[in-house]
Amino acid sequence: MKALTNRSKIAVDKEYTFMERLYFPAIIKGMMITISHLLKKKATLRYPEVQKEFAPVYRGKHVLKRDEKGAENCTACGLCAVACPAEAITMTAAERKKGEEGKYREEKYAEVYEINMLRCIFCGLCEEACPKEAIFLTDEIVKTSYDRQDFVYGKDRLVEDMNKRIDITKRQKKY
Amino acid sequence: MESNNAEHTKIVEALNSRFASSIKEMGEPYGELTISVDSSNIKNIIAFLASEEMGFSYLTDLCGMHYDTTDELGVVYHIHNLYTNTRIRLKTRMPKAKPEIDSMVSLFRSANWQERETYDFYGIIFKGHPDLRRILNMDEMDYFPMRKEYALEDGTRTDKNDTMFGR
Amino acid sequence: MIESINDKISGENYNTINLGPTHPATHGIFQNVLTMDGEKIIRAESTVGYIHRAFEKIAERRPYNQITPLTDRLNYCSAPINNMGWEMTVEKLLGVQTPKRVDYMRVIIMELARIADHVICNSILAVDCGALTGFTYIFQQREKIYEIFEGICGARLTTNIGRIGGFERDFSDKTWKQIKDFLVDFPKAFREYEALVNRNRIFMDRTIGTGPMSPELALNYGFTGPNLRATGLDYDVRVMNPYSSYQDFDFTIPVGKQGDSYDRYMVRSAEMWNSISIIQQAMDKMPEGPYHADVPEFYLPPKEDVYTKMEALIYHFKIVMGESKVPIGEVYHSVEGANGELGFYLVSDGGRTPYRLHFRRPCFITYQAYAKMIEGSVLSDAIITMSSLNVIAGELDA
Amino acid sequence: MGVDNKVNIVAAPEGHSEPGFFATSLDKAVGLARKNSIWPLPFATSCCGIEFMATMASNYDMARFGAERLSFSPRQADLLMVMGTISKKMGPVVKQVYLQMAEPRWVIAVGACASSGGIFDTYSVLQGIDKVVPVDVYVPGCPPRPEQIIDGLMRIQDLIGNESLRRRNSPEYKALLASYGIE
Amino acid sequence: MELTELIFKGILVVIIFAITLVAALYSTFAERKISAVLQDRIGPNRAGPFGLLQPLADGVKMFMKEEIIPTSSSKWLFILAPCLAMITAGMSSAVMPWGGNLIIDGETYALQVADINIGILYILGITSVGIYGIMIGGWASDNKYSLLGAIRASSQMISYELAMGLSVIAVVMMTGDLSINEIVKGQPGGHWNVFYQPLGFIIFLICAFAETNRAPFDLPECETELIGGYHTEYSSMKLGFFLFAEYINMFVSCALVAAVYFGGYNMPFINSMGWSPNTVTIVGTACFFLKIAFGIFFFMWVRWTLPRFRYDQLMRLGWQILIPLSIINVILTGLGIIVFK
Repeated sequence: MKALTNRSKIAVDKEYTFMERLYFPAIIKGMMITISHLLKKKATLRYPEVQKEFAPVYRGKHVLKRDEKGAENCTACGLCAVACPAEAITMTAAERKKGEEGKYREEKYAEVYEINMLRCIFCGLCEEACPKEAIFLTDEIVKTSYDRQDFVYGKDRLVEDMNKRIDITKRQKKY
Repeated sequence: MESNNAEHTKIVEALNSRFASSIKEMGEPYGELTISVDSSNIKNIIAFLASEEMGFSYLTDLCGMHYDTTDELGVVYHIHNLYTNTRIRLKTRMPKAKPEIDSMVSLFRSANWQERETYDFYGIIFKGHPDLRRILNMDEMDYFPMRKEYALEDGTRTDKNDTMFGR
Repeated sequence: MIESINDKISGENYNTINLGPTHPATHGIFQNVLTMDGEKIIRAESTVGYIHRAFEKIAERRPYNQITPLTDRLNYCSAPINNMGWEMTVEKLLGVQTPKRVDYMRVIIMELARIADHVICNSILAVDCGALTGFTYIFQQREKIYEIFEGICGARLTTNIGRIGGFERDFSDKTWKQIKDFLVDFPKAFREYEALVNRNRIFMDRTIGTGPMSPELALNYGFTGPNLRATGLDYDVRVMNPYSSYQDFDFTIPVGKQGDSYDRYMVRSAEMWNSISIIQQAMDKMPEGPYHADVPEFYLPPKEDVYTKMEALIYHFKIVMGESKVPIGEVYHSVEGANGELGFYLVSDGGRTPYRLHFRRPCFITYQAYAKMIEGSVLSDAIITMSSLNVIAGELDA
Repeated sequence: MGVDNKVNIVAAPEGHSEPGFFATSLDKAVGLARKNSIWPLPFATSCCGIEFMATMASNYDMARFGAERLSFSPRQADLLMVMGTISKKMGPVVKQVYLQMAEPRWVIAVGACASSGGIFDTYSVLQGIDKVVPVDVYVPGCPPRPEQIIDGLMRIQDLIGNESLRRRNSPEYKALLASYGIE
Repeated sequence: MELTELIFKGILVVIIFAITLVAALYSTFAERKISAVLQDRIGPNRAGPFGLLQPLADGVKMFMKEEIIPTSSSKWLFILAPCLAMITAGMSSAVMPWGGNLIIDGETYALQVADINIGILYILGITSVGIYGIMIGGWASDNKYSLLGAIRASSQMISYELAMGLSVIAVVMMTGDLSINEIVKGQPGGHWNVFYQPLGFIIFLICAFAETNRAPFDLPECETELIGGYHTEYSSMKLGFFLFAEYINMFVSCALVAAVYFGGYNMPFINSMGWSPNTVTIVGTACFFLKIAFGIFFFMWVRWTLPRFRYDQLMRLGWQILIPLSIINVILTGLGIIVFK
């Protein structure tokens, strides 16, 4: 057929040269290549003894952030749930009572906040949707488990521990 | 229809001279020549376009549609002339009660599975198709899932609180 | 017992054999019922749909920005191309002009994705021929592409990279360095791989002449991409309908001669070299500028503004809730996916979700020729042909 | 070699040791052998299959756990790794493959789709393979990183190592299989 | 035969059998490790130090696995097949001369179980019986893939047996004896047959690959095409026997190549070191095993480098290239013998 453009270039050569006909030159060449890898440094990462450092923007397990005083940022606006393509997030909102100012930053808070980690596709849209800097994905991976029920992460596993704060400033940087 | 594209003008003229009665609407949204035609004459029109004279020898895409406002089904064809690099979109509509249209398999072999897929999704019968069966879904399925009235979810999902998403 | 194995077709004793759906060489899951005369295939029939996931139906129920993660899972070997194809489709519908820098960044990502995809196809072709070692060499390079993606968007395979209007963030210095390193490392490893496989007579004997295709027939069957180019016809969406500033780059279109497995393999090889050169050109010419277009209706405002400015907060809510205004209309946009022309036919009725979104999946259209291609050949050839067509199940069944 | 020394070699099973003599319960020894010789059957249907390839390739090397010999024949496999979406059309095939496997057999659901259906809550997708076969370990992620797949494999190893030889004959196990309609 | 010799032979049989088994066992481990290092990986390293207990783990696991005999199979043949494969594989090492003579208390003991004067024919014969194991196994499974594997295996075996026999004939012509021990003795010091019979050696080596069903000739199993070929339906230790037989065959093939072409237990300068005869014998045996080990490494090296042939290409290679070449080799050898002797 007529060519469509003038940029085409034939990329194959199917004619065997005499040496190629003999099988052996190519075989010996190939074997030399493989044997040269015998002493090369192995590429293997010895997980779990050695852990690779993930990119700072890696989308792994979620965290519900607290502010500097330890109050939860989440106000249960539900944007993350709406933004979730897998519909993995559910929450119940509650009104903050008097005396709980140290626990919750805004007047509303999430009484129940659950992410179904088996449903989650780690797309990061919830993080983008959050207007309150509450939910972030971290560079931790979600652990495997034996039971399907184990994967519904409630607030006990999502809210960050004040003693082990997770640094998310790198995620927010837009370079 | 006025067009700045000389190729489009030529095609429109050629079609108008032959199939004036079958053409319902023409337009150029986003620079793509779009022609709505009568579904009963679609095979002749495409055969004419695919002939050597017009050179639209390539069926890029064939897909079904469900217009739920008028309760009509439709088939949309994208055909392509590779040498002039022109694309045409041909749209047809047919009543949902009698969704029948001619098959394109004799012109383009690539239409075979695409028509089966369209049948699978929308229940459009392609007359003259050699092997019109479901392709993606199970044979036992008794409805055409892409029609607007059918739900997306299968209802067996147990780990989701639907009230969150307003369903 | 022999009687139970054979069944009679038109008076002759032929075997039927099920190639798939869990056969090791079918990678994804395709079933082919083969009628065999000894090792020779008399007739083949393909069954697909084993991972039909109803993409098009989901797309009718999701707002525009939530469809990007969906496209990841079409051709998962080269997810970024799908992501960007979709974003460009929406941009076309919205009439958004992206800055040059975004175009160039997209070109880099898409060409990296193309390399990642072709690496899988070519190395798996060798694996199916029985040579496993080359696969491990070249896969180490693929791992580097993953790292680059991870640094940009945070995921390895299903990237959800880019947003409508541009990128979610600019490339970091580390990413630039990774890409530069990749451009140095990959050619070395790839040359080694090619030395191991390309001119090995056993490999050539296996692939030359298997599953040949003429350009006329290929067009009739709807081939695009490397599979069409292997037959000798130089159709490439990047050249015919340039998108994302592909017209700025200088590259050739590698074509084959007979459209057999070796042609497909070599065309993919040559395309990888082309991709390397395109990435290099894009790096050299990279313009300065913003990393996203100015589309407040679709591109999320920066977080600081959301906290402080009312207008930004409103846009933020509108985008997340999917309430942004979308024009009514229909648009078809196609990109050169790793396996061929990946098209998006989008019909909008102005609502928060697409009224209809149809994916033109090259694998689906190409694969229907497979049964015809293997008829008359032997079982081994059928497997090589399948590998060299690079049919991705996710894209096939949608 | 610095890293080499850090490798966690499997500890010898608890037992009774005297010079030239080491006694341990059969359960433990067999468990130890089984867990270090897992032959997986990769049932890779989509994206997770590509990450599985990455796990098998040089950078993550699942061979370290003695699990690199893929056996595509279900008769020879110990571990069914279901990776990727399983549609309703595919469901019976998964079950048949499971039935063809020889005891003891384990199943690991890799990725969101196989575990729960993931993003594809649609009419055509099975909402988790635990609807057709019993699953031992779930690996979250879409797709999971190779680290997570290895993690899942190590969980399976723990499970195998602690399993009693008679578990497969126990009424509980039979009841579990019966709940899936498997005799 | 005297009683002491009988006891000695008995011990030797046990030792040889044990060595063969251990060698085969550790070949599986070597295969995994060598493939790993050639592919920039580490390979098994969890089971025992450096993963050395990996083969044991595999063995125990296979022993404890459920036995499945498909209902549609012919039960007895299904069970017979792996036994046959294993027995014939084990038998072939009987005529191999593992070393020279040991002199204990003035008595001379040959490190060979049976020095039968048609040793070469015996090995060729036994290996061709071994193929029945594969054929029967493939047929009895009542699985189409297995059947295809069995057919491939048998026709492959027939075509390569011929070329193999012809290439050995050239060596036999030079030695004038069919006994393997005589052939080994005919290559003292560095006068290995490989230098006199390079063409015959290459043909023999290629045929050895084909006979043992190793890549690039592993068509009967051929994972990507036939799943497991003849052993697709086999589980537990019956599969273990098949795999084991394959590795024993490889070990024996390497031993045969080493004995016929690389001088067996002969090494250059070994006799000029002034060692006692017993030391020479022991060092010679060690050398023989070193040669075998290298042979096994070579088999694996090739396997992890090359793609495999297609069935018809394999046949063409066998009938159209190797057999004519081996006939030419016989003629050349005959001419050489006439001219030089």
